[in-house]
Amino acid sequence: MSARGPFQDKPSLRVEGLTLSRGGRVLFEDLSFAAGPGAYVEVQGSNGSGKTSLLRAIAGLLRPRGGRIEFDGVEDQALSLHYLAHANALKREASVRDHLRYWAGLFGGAPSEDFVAQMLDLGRVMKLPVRVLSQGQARRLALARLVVAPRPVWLLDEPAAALDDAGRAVLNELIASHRANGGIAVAAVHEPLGVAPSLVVRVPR
Amino acid sequence: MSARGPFQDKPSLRVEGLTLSRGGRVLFEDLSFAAGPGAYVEVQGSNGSGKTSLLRAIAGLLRPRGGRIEFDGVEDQALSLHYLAHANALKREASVRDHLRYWAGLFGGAPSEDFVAQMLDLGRVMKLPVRVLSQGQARRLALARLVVAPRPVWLLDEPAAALDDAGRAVLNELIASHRANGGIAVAAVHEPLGVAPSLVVRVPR
Amino acid sequence: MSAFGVTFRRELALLWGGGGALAPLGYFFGATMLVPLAMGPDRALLQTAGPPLVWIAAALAVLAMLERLFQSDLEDGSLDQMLLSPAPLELIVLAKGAALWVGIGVPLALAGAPAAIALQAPIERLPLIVFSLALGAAAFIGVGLVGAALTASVKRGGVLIALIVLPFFAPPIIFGAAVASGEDVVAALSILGGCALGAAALGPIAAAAALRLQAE
Amino acid sequence: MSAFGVTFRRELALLWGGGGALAPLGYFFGATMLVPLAMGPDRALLQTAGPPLVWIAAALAVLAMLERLFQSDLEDGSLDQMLLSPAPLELIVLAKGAALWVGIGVPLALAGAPAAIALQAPIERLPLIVFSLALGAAAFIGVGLVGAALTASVKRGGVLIALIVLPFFAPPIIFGAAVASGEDVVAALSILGGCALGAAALGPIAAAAALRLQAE
Amino acid sequence: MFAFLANPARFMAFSAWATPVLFVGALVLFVVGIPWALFYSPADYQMGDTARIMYVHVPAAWWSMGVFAFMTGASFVGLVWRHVLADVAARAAAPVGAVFAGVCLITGSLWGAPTWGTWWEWDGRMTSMLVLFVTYLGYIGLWASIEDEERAARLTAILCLVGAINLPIVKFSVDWWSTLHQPASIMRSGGSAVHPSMLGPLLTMAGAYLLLFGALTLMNMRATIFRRRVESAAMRKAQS
Ligand code: HEM
Ligand SMILES: Nc1ncnc2c1ncn2[C@@H]1O[C@H](COP(=O)(O)OP(=O)(O)OP(=O)(O)O)[C@@H](O)[C@H]1O
Ligand SMILES: Nc1ncnc2c1ncn2[C@@H]1O[C@H](COP(=O)(O)OP(=O)(O)OP(=O)(O)O)[C@@H](O)[C@H]1O
Ligand SMILES: [Mg+2]
Ligand SMILES: [Mg+2]
Repeated sequence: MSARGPFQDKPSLRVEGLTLSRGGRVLFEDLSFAAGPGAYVEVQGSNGSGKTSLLRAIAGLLRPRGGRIEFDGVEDQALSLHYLAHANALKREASVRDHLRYWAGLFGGAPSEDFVAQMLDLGRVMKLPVRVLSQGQARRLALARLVVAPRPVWLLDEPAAALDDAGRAVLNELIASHRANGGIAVAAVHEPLGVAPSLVVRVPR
Repeated sequence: MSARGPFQDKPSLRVEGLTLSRGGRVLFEDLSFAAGPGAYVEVQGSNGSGKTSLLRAIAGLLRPRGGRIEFDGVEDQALSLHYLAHANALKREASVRDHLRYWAGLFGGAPSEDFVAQMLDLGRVMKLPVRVLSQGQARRLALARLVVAPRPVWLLDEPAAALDDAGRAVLNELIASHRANGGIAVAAVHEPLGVAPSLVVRVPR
Repeated sequence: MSAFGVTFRRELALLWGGGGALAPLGYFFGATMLVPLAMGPDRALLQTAGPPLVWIAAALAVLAMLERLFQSDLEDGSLDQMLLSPAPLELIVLAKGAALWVGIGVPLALAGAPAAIALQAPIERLPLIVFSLALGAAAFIGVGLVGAALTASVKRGGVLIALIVLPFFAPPIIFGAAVASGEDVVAALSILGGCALGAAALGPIAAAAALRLQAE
Repeated sequence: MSAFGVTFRRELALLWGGGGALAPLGYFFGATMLVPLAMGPDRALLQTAGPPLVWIAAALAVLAMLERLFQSDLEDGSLDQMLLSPAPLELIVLAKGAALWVGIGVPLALAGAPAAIALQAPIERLPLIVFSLALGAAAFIGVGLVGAALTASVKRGGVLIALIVLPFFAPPIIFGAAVASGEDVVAALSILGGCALGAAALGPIAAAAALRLQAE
Repeated sequence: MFAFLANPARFMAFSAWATPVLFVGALVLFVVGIPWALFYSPADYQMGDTARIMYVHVPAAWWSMGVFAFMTGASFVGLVWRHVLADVAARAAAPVGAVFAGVCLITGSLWGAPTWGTWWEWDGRMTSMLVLFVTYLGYIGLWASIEDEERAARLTAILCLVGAINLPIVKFSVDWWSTLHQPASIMRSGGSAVHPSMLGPLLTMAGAYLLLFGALTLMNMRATIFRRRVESAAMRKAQS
C-alpha cells in the first residue's frame, strides 16, 4: 500500500541510558529500548512527560543530556528517518500540490499526487491553499510525507490527531505496510492506534 | 467543580435550516437541531465535513448562507458563549499566567490561577512562556478559558485533542459540572468524549 | 482589570518581552545610522537632509511592523477571542494602538533625539523634534491600524499595506518634517496634532469595522 | 526536481503568490515617495541626497523582511524538515537566498530606476544605479540570511537583527551610494561586486551553521 | 434614479442600451474635440504646441478626482444600505479612475520634459495626484486580493471612505508644503486662467472623458454581474 516497495536496509534502533532535559529540568533519566526491522514502538506518557522530546532526540533535533541513540543497518544516515511532529510543517499560502512537490524534491522522492489524493482523500483540495484546509485535511497532508519519500524509520508524534475513523484506518494501513517492508515505526500516542505494538515505552513522569 | 456557581439564565440554542458554504462550496444544507439547559450536543462528521464551520457559525464568526441560529434565555448576548477552536489562541512569548490574566480581563472573570493550576496541572509551567509548553499543556491552558469566565454556552472543537487520560477526565468533569449548572456544551469530536451526549448531530458529507 | 487594561498590558509585554516587535527601534537606528554612510559626512547636506530623514525613518519603522499586527492574531485564533469578548472591539483595538504608541511610538520619539544629533540637527531644536515625533507616531499608528486590519486576511499583505497606508502618512510627514527643520513651527505642530488626534480617534473605529469582516 | 530547485520555487511562490513577503517593494516605493515629502521638492537638495537615499531605502526594505525569514520556518516546523532533508542545509539556505534575490532583490533594483527619477537622479545614470542595486541586494541578502538565522529562535529578534546586520550593510551602502552619485564608479562597482560575491558565498554557510543550532 | 436601478434585472436592461449610447457619445465628442484641440486652437504663447498635451492632461486630472468622488458615494451607499450594485459600481469605476490618474501623470511628465527639463518635479498638484494614484492602486489591490467578494466589497468600501477623508487633507498639506518650499509653481505657466479659445476644446474633451468613464464603468459592472450569474449557475449545477 505504501508508494514504494521495500527498502534494502534492515534498520534497527537502539536507545541506551537516554537522559533528556528541557530548560534545565531533567525530563527522564536512563531510558533504554531497542527495536528491530518491522517493529512498532508505542510511546506513552502523560502530558508534558517528554514524549515529543524523546522523538526529537531520536530524530537528532534535540541534544540528549546523556545516553546514546544508534541506528544500525541503515545504509545512508541522511535517508534514515521521517519525523511527523505536532506541527504539520505546512505553509498557509502554498497549495496541497505545492507541498507534495516540495517534499518530493526535498526528501528525494516522487510527489505521487494521484496516489496521495485517493489514499488520503485530498483530491478535492489538491489545488487549494493549506490555509483553507480543515484540521484533519492538514494532518492528512502531513502524513503524505511518509508516502512521498521512503524512509526505514518513522517517528510519529500523535499521528492520529484530528483524523476521522477513515483517516485512522489509512494511517494503520500505512504503518502496517511500512512494517511489512521491514521499516520501524515509533509513535507517541495517548490512546493506542489500533495496530498491536511490538513494544510499549512508557515515559515516566 | 467549575470556578463559578450556576448562572441565572436558562440558555437554549436553536439551529434551524442552517446552510453553510465555504469558498463558494456548500458544506451542508438545511441542518436543524435544538438544545436546552444542561444539554450536551456531540457533533460528528468526517474530516472536512464542516464541524468546525458549524461551530464557527454558531459562534457568529462565520456568516451562514441560509437558516437561523438563536440563543434564548441568555440575558446578555455578549456573554453567551465560549468558543474553543482547533487553534489554542495562545501567544508563544506570553506566559501561562499572562494568558489567564488577559482572559480574565477580556471576558470579565477572575484568573483563578491556583484553581486552574491544580485542576489542569499547570502549576509547574505557570511562569513559562507558551512557546515551551507541550502540546497537551497548551491545550489545557486553552481549556482554562472555560473556567476563567462563566458562559452559558460552550462550543468545543475537538476539546480532547492532545490531552492525556487525566486531561480527558478533567474535561469530562468540566462539562458535567457545566451541564449541572444548566449550561449547554456543543462539542465536535472524532471519538466520543465519554460523557453521554443528550443529542448527536451528524454533519453529512 | 478591564479589557482595555489587559489588552494594553499584554501588547506592551509582547512588544518588550518578546515577539521581536521591538524591531522598529533597531530599525530606526539602522536607518539613521545608514544615512551619513550613504550621503557622506558633508555637514551642510546632513543638516538640511537630516531632520526630515529622522521622520522618514520613523514612518518606515512603523510601516515595517504593521504587516504582522493583526495577521498573527488571525492565524493563532486570538482574533476570534477578541470578537467574542463582551468589550467593544473598538476599545480593544484602541488598547492595542495605545500599547504600540507607548511601546514603540514614544521610544521612537525619544530615539529621535540622538538620531537627530547624529544627523547634525541643531541641539536647541531637539525637544521640538521629540515632541512632534511622538505626535507623528500617534498619527502613523492610528492610520496603520486601519491598513493592518484591512489586509489582515490578505496574502501579499505587505505591499498592499504600504500602498494603503502611505497616502495617509503624507500629511504627518510633511508637517513633521517642517517642524523638524524649523519652518513655521506653530502652525505645523497644531496641524500635526490634528492629524494625530484624528487618526487616533477614527483609526480604531475603522480598524475594528474591518476586523469584524476578517473572521470566517 | 532537486532540493535546491524545489526550495527556490517554493520560496519564490510564497514571495509572489502570498505570505505577503512582497512587502519590501511597497516598502521601497514608500521610502522613496516619503523622501521628497519630508525634504521638500528642492531639486538641488534631492539631487545630492536622492541617490544615496535610494540605497538606504533598499537596505531597509531587505532588513524589514529578515525577521520572519526563518522564524516562521521554526514555528511551523518546516525547519525540522529542512534539517532532516538529505540535501545539505547550506544548499537549501542558498536556494532560499537565491529566491529572495530573484523575487525581491531584482525587482528592488528595477524599482530603483523610477525611484531615482523621482529623486532627480540624472537619467543617463539609471542603468548603473539599477545594476549596482542588484549587486547590493545580493550583498544585503547574503548578510541578512546570517542575521536572520542567528536570531531565528530569539525573542526581540527584530532589534538584534538590525544590530547584527547593519555593520555589514555599511560597505555595500557606501560604495553603492558612491556609484549612484557617480563618484569613481569603476572602483566602487568592483568593490561592490566583491561584497556581493563574498556575502552570497559565505552567507549561506554561516546561516546554515546557525540554523543547525536553532532546532531543539 | 438609484432606487430605480436598485434591482439588478432593471439595471441590466438599462445598461444594455445605456452603455453603447455613452460609447457613441464619447466617440463623437472625441472626434470633435481632438482636431479642435490639435489644429484649431491657438498654440500656447510660451510652450508652443506642446501645450496641446493639456487637452489630454487636464481632463484626465479633473476626472481622476471626479471618479474617486463617485466611488466614495457608491461605497457609502453600499456600506450603509447594503446595496450590491453600489459595491459593483465602486469596484468597476476604480480602474477607470486609476487610468485617468495615470494618464495625467504620464502626460504631465511628458509635458514636463520639454518645459522644465525633468520628467518629474515635486510640484504640489503633481504630488497630490501621485498620492491619488497610489490610493487607487491600494483600493484595486485590496479588491484583487480578497476571494470572498462580499467581504472584499465591505473592506474596500471602508478603505474608500477613509481615503476620501484623507485626500483633501493631502491636497491641502501638499499645497502648504509646495508653496512653503517653492513659492512660484511652474504650473502657473499654463495658467489657471485658461485662455477662452482653449476653453472650448478643453471642455469638449472633458465631456468626452466623462462619457467614456460612464461607458467603461457600466461595461465593467455588466461584466461583473454576468460573471456572478455564471458562477452561481455553475455552483447550482455542482450541488444538484
Ligand atoms: C506628472 C506631472 C503633472 C501632474 C501630476 C499634473 C497634475 C495636474 C492636475 C491634478 C491638474 C488639475 C488641477 C485642477 O484643475 O484642479 C493639472 C492641470 C494643469 N496642468 Fe498639470 N500636472 C503635471 C504636469 C504639468 C506640466 C508639466 C504642465 C505644463 C508645464 C502642466 C500644466 C497644467 C495646466 C496648464 C493645467 C490646467 C490649469 C488648471 O486647470 O488649473 N501640468 N495638472
Ligand atoms: N476558502 C475555502 N475554499 C474552499 N474550501 C474551503 C474554504 N474554507 C474551508 N473550505 C473547506 O470547507 C470544508 C469544511 O472545513 P471544516 O474545518 O469545517 O471541516 P471539519 O469538519 O472541521 O473537518 P476536521 O474534522 O478535519 O476538523 C473543508 O473541506 C475545507 O477544505
Ligand atoms: N525551554 C523549556 N524550559 C522549561 N521547560 C520546558 C522547556 N521546553 C520544554 N519544557 C517542558 O518539557 C516537558 C516535555 O515536553 P514534551 O513536549 O516532550 O512533552 P510531551 O510528552 O510531548 O507532552 P504532550 O503529551 O502534551 O505532547 C514539558 O513539561 C515542557 O513544559
Ligand atoms: Mg508532545
Ligand atoms: Mg475541524
